[in-house]
Amino acid sequence: MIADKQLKQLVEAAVFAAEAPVTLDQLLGGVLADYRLNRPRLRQVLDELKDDYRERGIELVEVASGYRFQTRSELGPALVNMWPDRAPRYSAALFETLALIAWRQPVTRGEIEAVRGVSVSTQIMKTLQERGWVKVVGHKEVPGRPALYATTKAFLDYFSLQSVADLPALAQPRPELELDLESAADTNDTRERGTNKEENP
Amino acid sequence: MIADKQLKQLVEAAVFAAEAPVTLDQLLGGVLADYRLNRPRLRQVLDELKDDYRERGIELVEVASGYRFQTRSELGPALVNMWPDRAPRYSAALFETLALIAWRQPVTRGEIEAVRGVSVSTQIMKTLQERGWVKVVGHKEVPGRPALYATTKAFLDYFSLQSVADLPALAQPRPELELDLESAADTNDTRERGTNKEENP
Amino acid sequence: MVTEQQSLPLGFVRGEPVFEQPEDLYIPPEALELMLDLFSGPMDLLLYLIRKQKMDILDLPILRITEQYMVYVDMMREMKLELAADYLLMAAMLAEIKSRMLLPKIASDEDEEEDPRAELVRRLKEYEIVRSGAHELDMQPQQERDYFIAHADTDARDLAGHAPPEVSLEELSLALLKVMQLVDVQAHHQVKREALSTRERMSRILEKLQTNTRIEFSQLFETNEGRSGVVVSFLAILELNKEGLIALTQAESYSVIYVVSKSTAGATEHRAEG
Repeated sequence: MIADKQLKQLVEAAVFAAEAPVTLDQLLGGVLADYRLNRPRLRQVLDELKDDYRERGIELVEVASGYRFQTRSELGPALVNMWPDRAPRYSAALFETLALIAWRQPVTRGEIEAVRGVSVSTQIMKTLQERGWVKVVGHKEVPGRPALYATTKAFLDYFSLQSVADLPALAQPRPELELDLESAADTNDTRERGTNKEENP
Repeated sequence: MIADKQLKQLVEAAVFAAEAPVTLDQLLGGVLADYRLNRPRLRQVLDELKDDYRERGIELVEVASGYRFQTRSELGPALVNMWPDRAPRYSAALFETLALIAWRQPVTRGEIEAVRGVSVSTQIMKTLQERGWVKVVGHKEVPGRPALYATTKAFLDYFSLQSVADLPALAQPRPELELDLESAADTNDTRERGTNKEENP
Repeated sequence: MVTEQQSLPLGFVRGEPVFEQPEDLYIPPEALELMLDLFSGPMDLLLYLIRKQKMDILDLPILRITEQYMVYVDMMREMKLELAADYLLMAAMLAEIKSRMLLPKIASDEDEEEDPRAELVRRLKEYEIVRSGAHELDMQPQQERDYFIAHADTDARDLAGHAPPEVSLEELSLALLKVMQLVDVQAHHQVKREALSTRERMSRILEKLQTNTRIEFSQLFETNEGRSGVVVSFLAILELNKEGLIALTQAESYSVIYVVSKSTAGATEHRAEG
């Protein structure tokens, strides 16, 4: 058994921490896996949470793909000022992750990390999903059931590709490009990364 | 003038919607730009918010780069259970390198290697920089002009710290030993003695 | 604080008496590889040995520590494990200190000769502090281990008309080229266009199985795609089956074949079975 208060805290934290809306099943199988909880009970908890946030700046809503917190719509016009006009840029890490997903899909985060040799930040995965270029298409049946990522139709549309198969043809190294890459590899080795700063994606 | 309730909602929504921790200045110059509000007043609002979330699954915390909401740390294990593939995996070698950079910054790769007795792998430096935890802040004026590494605000944010001074003071060498730890002693001075932890893991 | 237990030596290794044959030195070969990962370097290994043998770091029994260190290094070399040169460098340093310790002291009027161990002891102490620093860091709350960032979605950004970064196809192609080279170092993978179509089709099939956990085999083919499309779908199904992401079921011979998801999040009934 789990105390009501603790249960509510867990569900609340899980919805806030999720990268995308969460379903009842995800909650029951994930954060609540250790407790015997039925769906009506969980719904009740979510209803209570909805109620708790009734007067706050954010609200708990149920959308097509599950539950999520979002800012109260009346606040929209005021929140607009949060994002000053600046053209952000994506990091090399984000591009490499995207390229790997396109090439090796359906692929887990661990598999991406194995190839790149560095851990993939959650922010990158979140950005790619927010842009609608990448989505979870399932879970691998291995311990931990890691998510399987794949590219989407929106990804192909954005880059005007018919299929992912069009990519490698483009990626054939042109002679002058090969040189560029070599020198890039050299500077990598001497850790001259000052110019190649990793901003947040 | 803005009603207290609306003000609190706006600040709350802004902190939740921001991609990174937000500073007082960002709030004052962004979402609150239309209202004449001073810093003490804003601090008061943030304190009230902190209070509102005292019993909830998430909490409002201040880290190096500003305020953010995060899940209560007692809930960590249950949440990790929900996203096992998001759990970070870092090697002892990476943590040693990071610790050296944090406590001895700015420091060159050669200096790190001298202490650790192993060459620092390029992959470790790459990971540290990709995570945005470490960056090159200059070059040492010795032959080869090696890069000087330092930790970033993102590093502090990740470890829920407000400043490097919040890091526990490292164990001091025993008095009978005259060690060349001048640089360490310097940084130690800025730290609180009280936080001195047991000498060894 | 030297806690050396004097007892009969168990034997002699390279002329040095071995008092206790430390059982932790007998390590099954498969564990050795693990061990290399366990130690972050030669300093770490040295410290471990010192701890294990309860040696005094300030009055380091250099002969014993050198012996023990060499046992490890030799084992690793015998197993032909890829041993970082740093380990051998440390071995050389230990051997040098050992030989200097063995040299008879030459009486001299000059300042007292420095203990050959001093530099090593200094480095060990310094490293020990760094290691405890690493431990302290690890004890700090860590994102996605101890806490998660609490986010709320917002429609305000759309109102702001804040466009996400523009990305060129060239940038993506370059990134792909880079990861292809990365993989090329690890294994010689021939990236064929057909293979890529298959990977992509695999994703689409998994996607379909998310809404419908059981789909008739034939429904996964779109005839209007022509021959090559059918082949791609077929290969994708075989590959998914091989990777254990789907299962093919059939009640009896010649009956309808179903493709069943083994991987979708929504497949709760399936989870319940397993």
